Amino acid sequence: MDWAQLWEIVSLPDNVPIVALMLLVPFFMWYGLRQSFATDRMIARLEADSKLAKDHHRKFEPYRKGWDQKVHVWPYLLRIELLAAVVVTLILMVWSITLDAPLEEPANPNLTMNPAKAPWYFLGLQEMLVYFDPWIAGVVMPTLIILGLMVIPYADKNPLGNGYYTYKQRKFAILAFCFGFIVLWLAMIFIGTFIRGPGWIWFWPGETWDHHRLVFEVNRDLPEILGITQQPWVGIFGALATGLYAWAAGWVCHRFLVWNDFNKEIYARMTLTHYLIYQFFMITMLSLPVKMVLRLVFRIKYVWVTPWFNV
Amino acid sequence: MADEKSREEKTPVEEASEQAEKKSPNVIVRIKETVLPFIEKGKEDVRAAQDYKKSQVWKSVFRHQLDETPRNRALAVLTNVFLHLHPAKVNRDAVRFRFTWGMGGISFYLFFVLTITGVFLMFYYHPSKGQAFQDIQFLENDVPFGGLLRNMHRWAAHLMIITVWLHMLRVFLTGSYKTPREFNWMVGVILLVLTMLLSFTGYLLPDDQLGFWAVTVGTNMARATPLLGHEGPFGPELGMTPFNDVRFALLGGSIVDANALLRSYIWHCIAIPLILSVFLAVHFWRVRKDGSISGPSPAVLESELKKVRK
Amino acid sequence: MRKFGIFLLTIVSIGLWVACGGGAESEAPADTAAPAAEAARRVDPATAASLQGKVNYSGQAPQLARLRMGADPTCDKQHSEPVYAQDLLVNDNGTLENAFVWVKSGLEGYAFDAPTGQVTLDQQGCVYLPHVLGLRTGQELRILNSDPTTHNVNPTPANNRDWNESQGPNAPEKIKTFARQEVMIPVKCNVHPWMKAYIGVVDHPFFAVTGKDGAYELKGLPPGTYTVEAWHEKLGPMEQQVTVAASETKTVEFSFGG
Amino acid sequence: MVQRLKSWWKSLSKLEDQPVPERDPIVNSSLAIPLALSSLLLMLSLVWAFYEEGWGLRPWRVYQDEFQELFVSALEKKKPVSREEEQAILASSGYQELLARLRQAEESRQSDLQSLEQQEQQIRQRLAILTRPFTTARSEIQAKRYEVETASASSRESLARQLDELRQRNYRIEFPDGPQDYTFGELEEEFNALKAEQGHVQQRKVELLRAPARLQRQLNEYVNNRLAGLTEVQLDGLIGEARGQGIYIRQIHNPEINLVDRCESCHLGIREPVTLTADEMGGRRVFVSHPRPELLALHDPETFGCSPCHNGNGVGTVSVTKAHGKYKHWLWPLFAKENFEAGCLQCHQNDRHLRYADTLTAGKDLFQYRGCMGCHPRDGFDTEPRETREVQKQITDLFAEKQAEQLKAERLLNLGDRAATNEEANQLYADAQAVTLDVAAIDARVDQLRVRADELLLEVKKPGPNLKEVRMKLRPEWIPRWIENPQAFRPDTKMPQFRLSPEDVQAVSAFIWQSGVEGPLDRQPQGNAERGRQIVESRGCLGCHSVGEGEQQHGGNFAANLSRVGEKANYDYLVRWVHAPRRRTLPYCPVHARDITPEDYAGQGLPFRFDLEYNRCPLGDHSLQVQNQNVMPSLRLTEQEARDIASYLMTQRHADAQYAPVPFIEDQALFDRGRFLVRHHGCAGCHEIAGLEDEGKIGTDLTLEGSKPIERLDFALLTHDAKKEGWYNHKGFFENKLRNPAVYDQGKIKEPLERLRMPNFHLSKEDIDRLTTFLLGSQESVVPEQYHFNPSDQRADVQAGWVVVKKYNCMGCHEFYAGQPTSLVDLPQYQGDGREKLPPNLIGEGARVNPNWLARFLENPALSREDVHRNGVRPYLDLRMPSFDLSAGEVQKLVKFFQALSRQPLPYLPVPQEPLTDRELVLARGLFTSQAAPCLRCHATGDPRTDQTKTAPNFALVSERLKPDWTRRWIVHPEIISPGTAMPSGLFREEAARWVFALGRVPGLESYPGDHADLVVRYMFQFTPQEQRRLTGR
Repeated sequence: MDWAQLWEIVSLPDNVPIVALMLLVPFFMWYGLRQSFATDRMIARLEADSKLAKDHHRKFEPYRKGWDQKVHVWPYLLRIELLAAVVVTLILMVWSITLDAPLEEPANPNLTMNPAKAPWYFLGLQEMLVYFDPWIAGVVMPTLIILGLMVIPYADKNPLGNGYYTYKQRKFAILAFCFGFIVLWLAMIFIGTFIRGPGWIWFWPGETWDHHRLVFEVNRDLPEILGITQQPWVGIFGALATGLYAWAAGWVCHRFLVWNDFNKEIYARMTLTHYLIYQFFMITMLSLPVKMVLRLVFRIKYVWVTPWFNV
Repeated sequence: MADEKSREEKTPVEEASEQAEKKSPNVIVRIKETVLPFIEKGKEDVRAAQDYKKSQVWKSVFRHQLDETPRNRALAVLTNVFLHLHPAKVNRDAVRFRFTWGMGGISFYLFFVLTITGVFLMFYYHPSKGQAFQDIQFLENDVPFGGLLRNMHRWAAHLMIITVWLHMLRVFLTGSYKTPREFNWMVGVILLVLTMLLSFTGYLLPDDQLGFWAVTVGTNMARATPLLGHEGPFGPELGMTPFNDVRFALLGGSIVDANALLRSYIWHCIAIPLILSVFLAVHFWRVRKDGSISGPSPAVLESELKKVRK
Repeated sequence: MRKFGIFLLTIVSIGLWVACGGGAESEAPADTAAPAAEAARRVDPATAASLQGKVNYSGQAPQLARLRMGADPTCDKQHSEPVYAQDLLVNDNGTLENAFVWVKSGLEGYAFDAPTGQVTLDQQGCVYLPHVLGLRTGQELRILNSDPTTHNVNPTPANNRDWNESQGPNAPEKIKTFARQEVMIPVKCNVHPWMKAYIGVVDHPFFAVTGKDGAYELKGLPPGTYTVEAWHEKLGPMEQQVTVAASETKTVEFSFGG
Repeated sequence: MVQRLKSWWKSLSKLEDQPVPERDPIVNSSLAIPLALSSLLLMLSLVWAFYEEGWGLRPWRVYQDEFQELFVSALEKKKPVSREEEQAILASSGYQELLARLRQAEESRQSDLQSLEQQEQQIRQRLAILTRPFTTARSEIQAKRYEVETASASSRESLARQLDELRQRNYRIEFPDGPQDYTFGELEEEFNALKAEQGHVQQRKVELLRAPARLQRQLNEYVNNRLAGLTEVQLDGLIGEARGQGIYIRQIHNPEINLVDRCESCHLGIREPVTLTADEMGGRRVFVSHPRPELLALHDPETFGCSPCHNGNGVGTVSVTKAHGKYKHWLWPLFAKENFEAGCLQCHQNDRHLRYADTLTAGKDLFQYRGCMGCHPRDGFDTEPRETREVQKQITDLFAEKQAEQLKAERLLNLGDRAATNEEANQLYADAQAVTLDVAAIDARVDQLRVRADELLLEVKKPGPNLKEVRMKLRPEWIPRWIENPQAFRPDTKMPQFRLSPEDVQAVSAFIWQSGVEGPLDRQPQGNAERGRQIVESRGCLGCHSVGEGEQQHGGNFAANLSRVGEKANYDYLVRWVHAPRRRTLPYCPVHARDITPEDYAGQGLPFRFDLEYNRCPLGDHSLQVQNQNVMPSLRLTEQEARDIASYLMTQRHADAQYAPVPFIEDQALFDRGRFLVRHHGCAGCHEIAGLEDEGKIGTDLTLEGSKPIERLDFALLTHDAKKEGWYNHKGFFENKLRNPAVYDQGKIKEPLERLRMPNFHLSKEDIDRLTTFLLGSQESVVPEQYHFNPSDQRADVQAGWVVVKKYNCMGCHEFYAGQPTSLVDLPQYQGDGREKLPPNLIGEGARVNPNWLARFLENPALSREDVHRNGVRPYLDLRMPSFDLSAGEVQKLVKFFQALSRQPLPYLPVPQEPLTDRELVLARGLFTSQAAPCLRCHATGDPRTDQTKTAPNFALVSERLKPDWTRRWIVHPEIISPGTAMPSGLFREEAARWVFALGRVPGLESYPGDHADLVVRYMFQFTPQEQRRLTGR
């Protein structure tokens, strides 16, 4: 266990935000979900007895008749905003005084940094380069991520859980989102920052980042493994394989979509477009972990090899 | 006290008259005639000064009283250019940190901080090779609070990215992107992207190894843009070379160099902030128009979900 | 990284900012107070002891080389009988002449009155008189040339200024001093290669040159333990440890082997 | 406890179950406390920020405070000392005398001065009264004149009239001695007159005061010149200054080299005019003054700053670490104490020897002498082979060019023949002629290059001996022992220990042995070992070689220690070697790239003879390598002496030394393997080896090693230890590599041939520091070209000369600058009287000797072709100036070098000496022979009977060897030209601006009006053999 190394990475000024992120995200997940569950419990009670449901103010926060539904922004909101501003400033001050922003050697194109890493918030993409060709990882994926985020409101036809924390009413949406945001995006960033050392080799935390380390990895293409080496067969096979995956993933996603009656209910509200958009993004999203497994576990580089592009 | 004042006012007049008696009478009369009106006016001012709140100046500045009436509270927000982003009243539980996490607000505040620190930094920075690096050193060693300024700018930038992400997380968890807020969610996503770009373009400016290679790595991906990158699928087929593809457009050259520095400087300091603030305005405006922040709104029960008719 | 540590701690406890105040402290200047040099001791005549003794020579008195002054007739003329080298003069009582005895160590920290009077080194008949002489640092050495020929006085010290000046017949005397202790400084004359003299420069008054009786005496020594050295140009130096009590008179014999 | 935790967790998780408070929490709860608290903290953080700004990040403020106190107190301590000194000087007679003269001068002028001042006073008064009315009048008139000039014709004369009126108007001036009337004209005159008079008076005053002023200046100079430090007043001035100093960043800025150095913001003492030691400054090394002020005098900090020499981050001020650049991301960290001379190389790349930089120079010496340059290319080292290649190339190029030119000329001539008109024809012929002239020029150039090429054959040297001769020179069984571990046999040898397995050692030995050449070697009778020892001790061998082992070891370390030669060498060869060290068995032909054998000569019907004269290859018209490529010179010993020395050396052995038989050495099978290994390990870099004469260097070029990116230095598996232990930097890399060249193979699994090849030199700590310094300094310079020390004047000759001096280790015997150590000076036989037996020191040699003579002397130190077993100049010395067989080029370099060192112009044109009149001749002779004048006592006269006892050169040499001006200075003041010389001073004394013989009377000389010193000099320079005979009465 090379503590010095670990410290070196963790204490890298630019990595501090990630460390913070690793603490903040779990906290806020819990912070939010805890309210969701509270609401869910309340909803359960209300579902159970309709009488209560009639005159309940429908929030888990304590409430008595006669308390006003709305409060003045001044001072009740502004004071909090003020507090927030002060606290943030305080944090920034302390942070800035105690920790210097990095300034390394003058830029030198002839001297490659090893590892050369993108800013931490893009490390997810850089890590993705391991699993996909640049054109996917660097261009297609980011675009899709943005688009995917944008279409969420339209793809999600669930009318419930609008404006209040709830888990039960939006299980699927929340799970999917957390999967994308935490498991894929953040985890990738984490790997890219703390796991990937010189030569973008996989170092477990606490392993020494040795510039001379060599690892033996043959990454072969799926067709190769199956003994298909001739174009166009390789291409065709790849297309089939990919198609197969798409079908399988689609099927899984569909099962999720019609998990229970409630989900069916929502499914019923979807038009074909909705459905296709939903499927498209779900399949693409799932492709990442699948490819990761193929790459990391089965050492498979490409599934689909064509003269123009590889997947 | 008013009459006391007036007495004071008088005395000089009396003296004057006494002296006048020794000379010619008409002089006294003239003095009285001239002086007294002024005294009257003086009295008026004093009276006015006694209840200043009725004065024209005061009224022109303050539109409402300060005492704790609901009306005033509402006015306090509505009549204030900075606060009028807010509605007069909000959902009682929306003021709970527990619900909002305050991340949106904090992100905005950070943007504000970044703008200010950024402007100061611009005073000391030249976006040219070599000079840039020296300027950073200059900041650290010479400029009063220069180091603090730079650190704050950088850390605020990082922090902003985090808060923006958390903001998104919160909005998602509360399902606040749902009708009628779909569009605002989209704006939000754009803001998110812009924030990251803003931070990314800033990364190169110190012109040190860290930034240089980060940007190199970052922009190298652009090579592989399908169709538009000279290494991307169908790029070469479309006649893409390192000197005319999308990466060249980003860097203003085939390598990260002086031009790249200048470009990222312009993007970082002018273009992106402008775009971002436009979207920011839209974002806030929409928040208001879509009925303030989304909740916490009363939970809806499954049972109340009306069936879609087939 | 120091700062970063502080950062983490700061998050833990705000109170720490005080400690941080010490963050940029520079190491305090080292204690400048140098120990005051204790005043130099002076010799108390009341308790003054003295050393005496002989410098003996156990070997045979050697046949001394004859000095051939043919190169400079004026030298030859001055001598009726042959002149011999003085590099090993043994007296009849088996003692050595021209041995230089001095207190080599043990007097550190004593202060002595400035030297007075001059010591004379004469050049007569192309020979230095005396052949060996003692001198205190800073004491004036008076150099005469009583020869009708030109000499040059060329001391070759190891630790003193070196000079080499010619001195014509009946030229004015030279007054020289040596600033640093050195035993011995050879003096020679390049014009007359056979001319040799040795000057012992000592920074205290306790030295002596043995004469025809081969005896020496060092008076007025403060009580203490000393290293006494006897030096001879051919036989080299010889040391002895000696301790003298207050106003004691001790005898220290040196004996060089043949 | 657990209960409490449970309930707490419940309250966290089960939000809705909390009891509903009576009053609305949102409206009634208060944020006052958190707000107050956080704002308080914010305030605190602000305070903190201010602290950091004021002190935390501005440590120099603290330093400056501290410095002020320490500095002032230090100066206060100095005051009494300088006061005493000053008092002494003020008391001195010289000062008093000056003072008296000053006083006297002042008094004598007192009265005149007063009268002058009165005059001036009056004039000033009158002027004061006069000036105002005059100027008003003048301006009025001028204004009016302008009007007139610009007026229209009509109004002109009226205006003109007014002008005249003005001119005529009467001005009444009220002087104290009654009023006076003037017209403007008169007024003007009066005014100018007064002005003139005033100037005149002042002028007189100045003249009057000139003399006293000069005396005053002399007085001040008198004090300043004699005072070691500063006067008390000056000290007080400094103190006042220091007290008045504000706290601010001290900065040196030189835009030319874009330099910004704030070093002096903390190192405040550096440039103070007093020396500040750490103790004086309370033990704070920060505040000491620069230890080498003379260096600062040479390199004005205002121009050069600090960081170009010392490295570090000159801009940094926020912390010591940052400023010294001792952090990961600063590429040029401050040089460590033991390496700081590395900075000199920034500008002094070309100085083989650099004053004030002993460590660095020693590093360069090591790089050359230990044979680093055998494997590693480095600018300025082992340049000869490269130059040889260049010369050859140029020659071939010129040939090509020549042919082209000739063709061109031909073409032009033909064109001329066929030209239409005569004009054209002649033009073309003229052009043709011009071209042929170029051809001639080319020929000249080629000839020069050919000469140079031959010179280079002489100049090329190898650090190690010629291995072609092993068969004749060595005992075979000694070879493997030696190769296996040279240091074991000879601890301080320059031969390093290679990483060879026992088998490898056998193979290498076999190859070396078998590749050796055979040749005629005549049997030598035994010599007298004891005499040999004496010769070795006295003849100068010890200038380079050392003898004896351990404690007994004494002599120079430039060449091998001779203590165990007996165990390795073959006597017959040794004799030859000692007698003629450069003698080869077979000449080597660079063109045929092989040794030329007697057969080759026989084949051409030529005698088998080769030396510096007979150096043409029998197989073609080109030069041969006729000498061994080693620097060992010939001491011009007789055969017998050579035998004696050899016999002595053969006795130098360990009695118990055992050598196993080496059957393998003749084993043909090992040859190829051995050859391969020898090439692999680059032995040919230092040794001449048959068949490997043209091997290149196998090491990396070290010219810019110091500025290689740290990432490019391969710490291999030690990288992380290096980082942890803090030596992950150039210094660390070099030091470790030098300490153990194999270090970076540690833990690595490598094939024998993949392993690092650098052999182990077993360097001492000091040597490692020296080499490290040299390597660290070998950087790309950060300062621009014009700052580098590449002088175009004589100083360039000095640079070039040092290379030669170092190459042949002249400094082993001679002193080139005051205080330079030589190998001989400490030897027992040169103490006391022995000092006169030392070789002459060469300080000021250039001023002393005639360069043309010097050149001849260097070529042949015996100054004679016949009688060579002697010193040309100082026959009385046992030590002998050896013959180095220098190339003409090297001789030239040396001569220029000496001339340049003493700033003597070249070429040297001696000043003709005015011939002596008969009277003068008589006088001079009288002086020389007089009893009082000791000249002939010491100086040789060419009379073998007496010369052995003499201790100074022969006068017969003077006229061609010396320079008159120097000779005069010498006889007048030998002690200042060469301190400690046997030449006595005080021969002449100054008397009324001429030098007079000081030692007693010489008949007739008193009446001689001329300068005696001059007389003597002229006499010496017209000294003839007859004259000499006459003097010595033969």
